[in-house]
Amino acid sequence: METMNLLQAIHEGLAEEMRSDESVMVLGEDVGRAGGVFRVTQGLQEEFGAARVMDTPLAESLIVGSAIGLSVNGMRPVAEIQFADFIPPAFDQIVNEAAKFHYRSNGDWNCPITIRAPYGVVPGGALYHSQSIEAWFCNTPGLKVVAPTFPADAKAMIKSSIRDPNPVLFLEHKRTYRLIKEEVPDEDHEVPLGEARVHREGADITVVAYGLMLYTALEVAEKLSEEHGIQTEVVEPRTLYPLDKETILDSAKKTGKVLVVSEANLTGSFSGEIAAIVAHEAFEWLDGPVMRLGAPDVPAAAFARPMMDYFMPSAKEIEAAMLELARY
Amino acid sequence: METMNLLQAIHEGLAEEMRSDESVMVLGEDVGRAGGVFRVTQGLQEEFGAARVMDTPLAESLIVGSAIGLSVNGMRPVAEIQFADFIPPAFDQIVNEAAKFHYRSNGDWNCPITIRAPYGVVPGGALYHSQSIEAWFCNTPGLKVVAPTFPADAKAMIKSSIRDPNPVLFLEHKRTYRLIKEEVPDEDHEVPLGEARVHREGADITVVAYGLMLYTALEVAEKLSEEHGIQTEVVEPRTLYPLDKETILDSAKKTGKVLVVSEANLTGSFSGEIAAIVAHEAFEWLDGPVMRLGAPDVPAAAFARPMMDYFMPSAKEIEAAMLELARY
Amino acid sequence: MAIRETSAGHEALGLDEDDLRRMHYHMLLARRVDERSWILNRQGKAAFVISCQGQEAAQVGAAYNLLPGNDFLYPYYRDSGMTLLLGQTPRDQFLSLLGKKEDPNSGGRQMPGHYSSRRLNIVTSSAPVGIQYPQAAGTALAYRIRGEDGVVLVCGGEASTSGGDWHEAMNFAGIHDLPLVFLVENNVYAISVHAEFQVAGSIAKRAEGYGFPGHEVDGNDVLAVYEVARDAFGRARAGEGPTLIEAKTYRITAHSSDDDDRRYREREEIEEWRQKDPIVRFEKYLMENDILDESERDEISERIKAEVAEASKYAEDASFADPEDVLSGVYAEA
Amino acid sequence: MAIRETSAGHEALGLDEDDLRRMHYHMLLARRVDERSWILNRQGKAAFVISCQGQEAAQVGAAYNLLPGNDFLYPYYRDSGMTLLLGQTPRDQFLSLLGKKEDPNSGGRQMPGHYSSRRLNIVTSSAPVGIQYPQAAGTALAYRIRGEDGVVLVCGGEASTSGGDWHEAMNFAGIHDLPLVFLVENNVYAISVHAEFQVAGSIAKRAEGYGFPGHEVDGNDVLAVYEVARDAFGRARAGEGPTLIEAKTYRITAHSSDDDDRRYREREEIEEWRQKDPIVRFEKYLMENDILDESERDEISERIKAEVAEASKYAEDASFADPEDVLSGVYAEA
Ligand SMILES: Cc1ncc(C[n+]2csc(CCOP(=O)(O)OP(=O)(O)O)c2C)c(N)n1
Ligand SMILES: Cc1ncc(C[n+]2csc(CCOP(=O)(O)OP(=O)(O)O)c2C)c(N)n1
Ligand SMILES: [Mg+2]
Ligand SMILES: [Mg+2]
Repeated sequence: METMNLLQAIHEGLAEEMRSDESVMVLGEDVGRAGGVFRVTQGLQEEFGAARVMDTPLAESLIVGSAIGLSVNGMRPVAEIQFADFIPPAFDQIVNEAAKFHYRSNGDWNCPITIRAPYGVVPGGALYHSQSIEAWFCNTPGLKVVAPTFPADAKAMIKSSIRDPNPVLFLEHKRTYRLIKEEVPDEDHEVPLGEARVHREGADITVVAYGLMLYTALEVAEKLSEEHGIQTEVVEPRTLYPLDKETILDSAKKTGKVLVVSEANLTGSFSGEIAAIVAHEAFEWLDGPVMRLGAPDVPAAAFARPMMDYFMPSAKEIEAAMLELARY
Repeated sequence: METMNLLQAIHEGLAEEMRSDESVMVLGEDVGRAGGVFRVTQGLQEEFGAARVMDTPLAESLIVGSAIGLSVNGMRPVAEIQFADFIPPAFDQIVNEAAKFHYRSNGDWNCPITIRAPYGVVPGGALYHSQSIEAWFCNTPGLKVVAPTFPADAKAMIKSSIRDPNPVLFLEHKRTYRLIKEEVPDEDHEVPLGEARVHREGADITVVAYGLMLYTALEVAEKLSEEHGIQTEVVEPRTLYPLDKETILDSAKKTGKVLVVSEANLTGSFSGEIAAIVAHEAFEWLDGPVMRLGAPDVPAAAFARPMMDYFMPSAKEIEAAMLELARY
Repeated sequence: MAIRETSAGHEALGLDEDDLRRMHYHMLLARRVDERSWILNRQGKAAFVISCQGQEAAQVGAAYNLLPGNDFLYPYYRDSGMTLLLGQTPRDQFLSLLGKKEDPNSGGRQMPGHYSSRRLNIVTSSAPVGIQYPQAAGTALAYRIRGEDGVVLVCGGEASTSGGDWHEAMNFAGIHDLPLVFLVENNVYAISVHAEFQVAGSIAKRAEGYGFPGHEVDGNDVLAVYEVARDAFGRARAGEGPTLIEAKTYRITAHSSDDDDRRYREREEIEEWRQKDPIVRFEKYLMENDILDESERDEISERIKAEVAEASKYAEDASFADPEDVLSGVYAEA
Repeated sequence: MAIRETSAGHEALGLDEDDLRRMHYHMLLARRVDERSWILNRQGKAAFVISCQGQEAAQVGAAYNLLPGNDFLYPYYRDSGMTLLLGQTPRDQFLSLLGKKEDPNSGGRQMPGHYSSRRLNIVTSSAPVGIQYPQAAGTALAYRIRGEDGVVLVCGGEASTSGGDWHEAMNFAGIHDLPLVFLVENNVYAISVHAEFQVAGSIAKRAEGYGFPGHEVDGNDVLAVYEVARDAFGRARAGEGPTLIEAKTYRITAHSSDDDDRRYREREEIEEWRQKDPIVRFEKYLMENDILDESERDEISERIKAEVAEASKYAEDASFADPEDVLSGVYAEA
């Protein structure tokens, strides 16, 4: 077992899949020679050559569209979108094409592609290198959207994504790339898509979170346990779409109190879906409102640090919400 | 007062704005010579000329992008996307550009454009002429998303949209274009953006709906009143984003029971947001779960009529859900 | 740029009489299936028709170069001339037209004209115009990566070049010398919009800017199209890269059964183009070269008529998928 | 296609000595502001720098044709040579660099290089590469509709031509003969990706396929750029339509302060291009033509140095916007 951060774990998962399956390849802007702007693909071009680790033109529709076409002809491409904020030009190829390939052909064709996209606020990233874009893609049957947060999960899930016969959007929170290290199993440790993870058990309240907010939630949960004896169950969806409703509902029924936290602009974010499911299907068990916390409804994080910090849902806000809920 | 259907009402609203303001213009595919595939713009090119009613190339990013640029230089363009299913190529221009123009320039620039897009299931429309795409756009601060259903509202709201200094996505349900006629005030009847409408008062349950589903909900509400004495309050958001939370919450607090109906694929639809708001902010008043009804989570409506009909949320299902809620 | 026309008779092109008969048969078959589709529409049986009429020569001439099983086709919605040539049957077409369960393209899920056949290497297609081009480039790239000699043919109308996807694929194809043939069937209209408001300059000429050849060809001359496409496929198979072909033709019918073309074009214009009907023109060539005579022509016509009638009847009698089928097959199973 | 170089001395171009001095001053000013920005970055004061270095001639040469107030500019993130020429000050640039409240582009909301000035007709810009082209076409179209003689200049790097937006705008500009000048600053790299994997064929040549002229010009020769751009603006103002200019230049710095260019290019290559520095080259021209001498040059340099130092200090001392400001101004008020 090696100790790795998120970035290294994804790198390892990619490299292992490329070693064991010749049809796996990587394409995107700066993924080759430079090894990616975040260095996730560093070293891959040396090992696998320029054809299997291909620097593409700056054209996101082409990146995803050609990935679809590669998959049609026997390849298993992993397309990188340099920043999730730049995925819109590929929106059509993802939601209208990749996601519908199997269904529209009545099962004749598959579209086994993986699209990696770093998302989330990072200092200095500002309006166009910060966005949380999951809501754009979580109303699209046929597509899978995953967002693992911990290194071991990420390595296993990038492999599951590549092996999945369906298109998978693989979201990576930029600010968590190097945030923590953990032991990552060497061999084929499997985490199937579609399964949430309970990080921490607790009987008082449930927090559902992913990405950077998950780390914060886990810290606050620890603090609340120590300082107030409040036991928080923390659930990470890992796969956002299709969602593992059962795990979330089980926790909601157990605690009766649910807070959903994400970094996306609150209104219209995927948190709404999670909250709505709980409000409908766990209604009888609820002892308090289904609460949500997110970024304010402004375009995205600002460049200037003070404004950026103000924009982010803070540990303090999360703590206040958890306390409010626990005391409800 | 003239009696008009939805299509005529939107046409009238456009024509009146073009008459009273020279900077208002229309652009899109087939909007000129042919008057639009649904005939919303019929006759406008004859009246206002080919420059102000312009047939564009088949390029949605260009249509919206050039509308933005026109607005930069003094025009008030109304861009038509022929079918909402084909809006993805314009996604970037809408969410990353138009919506952020004002904010990112710290108020220096505005982007007063209107984007019309017919959405929703229509017989024969199949996967790519049927989609309900509102969830793609309701997590984008800076953008307004409106979806009026009744002719008088639509005429007033297309005018409000054009006059608004912000980008407005104006959704028109194709199947309601000719569904009903109503009297439409001649003069400047105003419906400001951002205000929901209560179509029917009732103390037992609340139904929130828009588009074709609103018509169905209103019919079922009538039926339930007659057959069971159940009084349904029917609320139409009219503007989806930013949402008139107050009107919805007032109704939720009054009835304690809320059903949200839309035609979109249920999971990840904007219904989740509405339900989440109610579940959080009206929790103390709730006497039953916040329920939702939508299309199943499959890509979109099918071409073959039996499959299409099966796909649509039916009056029967809506009735069953309303009864379940009323009896909760 | 000079429009290419047949430079030689069929022998010089390496086509024998059987080839010509196959071409003719499929052009006529496509036409008759289409005509029958409009009748079904008028009878209220077919909700939607979108036609190949007028474009059969461009379609059959180009697709005749595909090696079945080795090459891939990304057709667009008018390309029934191609899909029939590759092995879809009139029955398949009518099953799709009527949205029946046995529709091989989509099981009744998609509109007619959204072809798919994994068996025949016809990649599933959809409605967003132009979206197929980057996909076709990817499919061609896979051949290049593996060092195989397959070719990809990708098709669209002239308006499909207006969107960004066409350009992104052209550029990518040029960078990597992809084995890709772009066929633009320029039929003058995009629904109501005339090509003069759709296309600046010349589509064919643009290829040069991407570093590979582009040709304008008379799209109503099946042998001329065959010839430029043959060269293009040859280049692609030899690893020399992509070619763009702009076939100048005309849409004889309205855009679709939902369209009323009286709003935007004159009857005379259509009449003029009817005079240049690619099938009539090819039959003339065949007759002049003693490959076909009136009676053979009638015999083929009768055969097709019967075939079409039988196929139509089969499809009319066929059943719809169960309504609940709409729920299945959203995700592929591992 | 032959690369255009200065065909004539400045007099033949209608430029007087003051013009040349203004050009030189702004090129040098842009360079010095940029150099200072890197220092602020190394001092940990500036989170992010993205440079104009090497491209000052292309920028100043092209933008010198803009009629302030009459024309619009859609710059890209390296175009500080343009925005300074139009009237933004070094102070403005540093305020933006450091994200301060007075940043005229965005009040500290956007990254540096995302220019905006309504007063100066510099349209607010963003990060998605290439997205400005359709907007610029729309702005040009408004002039056309109203029959006014304004021109729009839109700029991007060579990679900004790879996405669909560039093509859609080129096509639209060609169809409607829009008063639009496309300036592509081809600096060989897109972050790490060399132009050979970015651009098939030739960017400049593509214009022909859209029915309007395209020119390759030596982007390090300010007078050559001025000349082609002057012709392009002339065409546009005369209603003759758009022009595409591809200025061949080189990015002397790393892509940005976040980039380490050692991963993908040789030091020698950069050194070679440093020898072709557009500012040094222009100074040589000015000295050879007795418009500038060493001491004047030093004097200008000192003046700029002081100006830059003062501006930097001002910006360093300036305050940030209140954190809560992040919440305001999402929607424009009617
Ligand atoms: C992206 C997109 N926008 C709009 C449409 C609606 N539409 C369908 S076909 C068509 C015209 C296509 O014209 P062309 O490419 O020339 O092909 P033709 O129909 O003439 O063969 C339009 C606008 C669409 N299908 N996709
Ligand atoms: C749509 C989009 N994709 C990716 C990026 C990330 N990115 C920023 S600049 C850049 C390279 C641009 O190269 P070029 O257009 O040649 O301009 P240069 O930086 O060389 O001046 C990339 C890939 C982006 N900003 N926008
Ligand atoms: Mg056409
Ligand atoms: Mg560059």
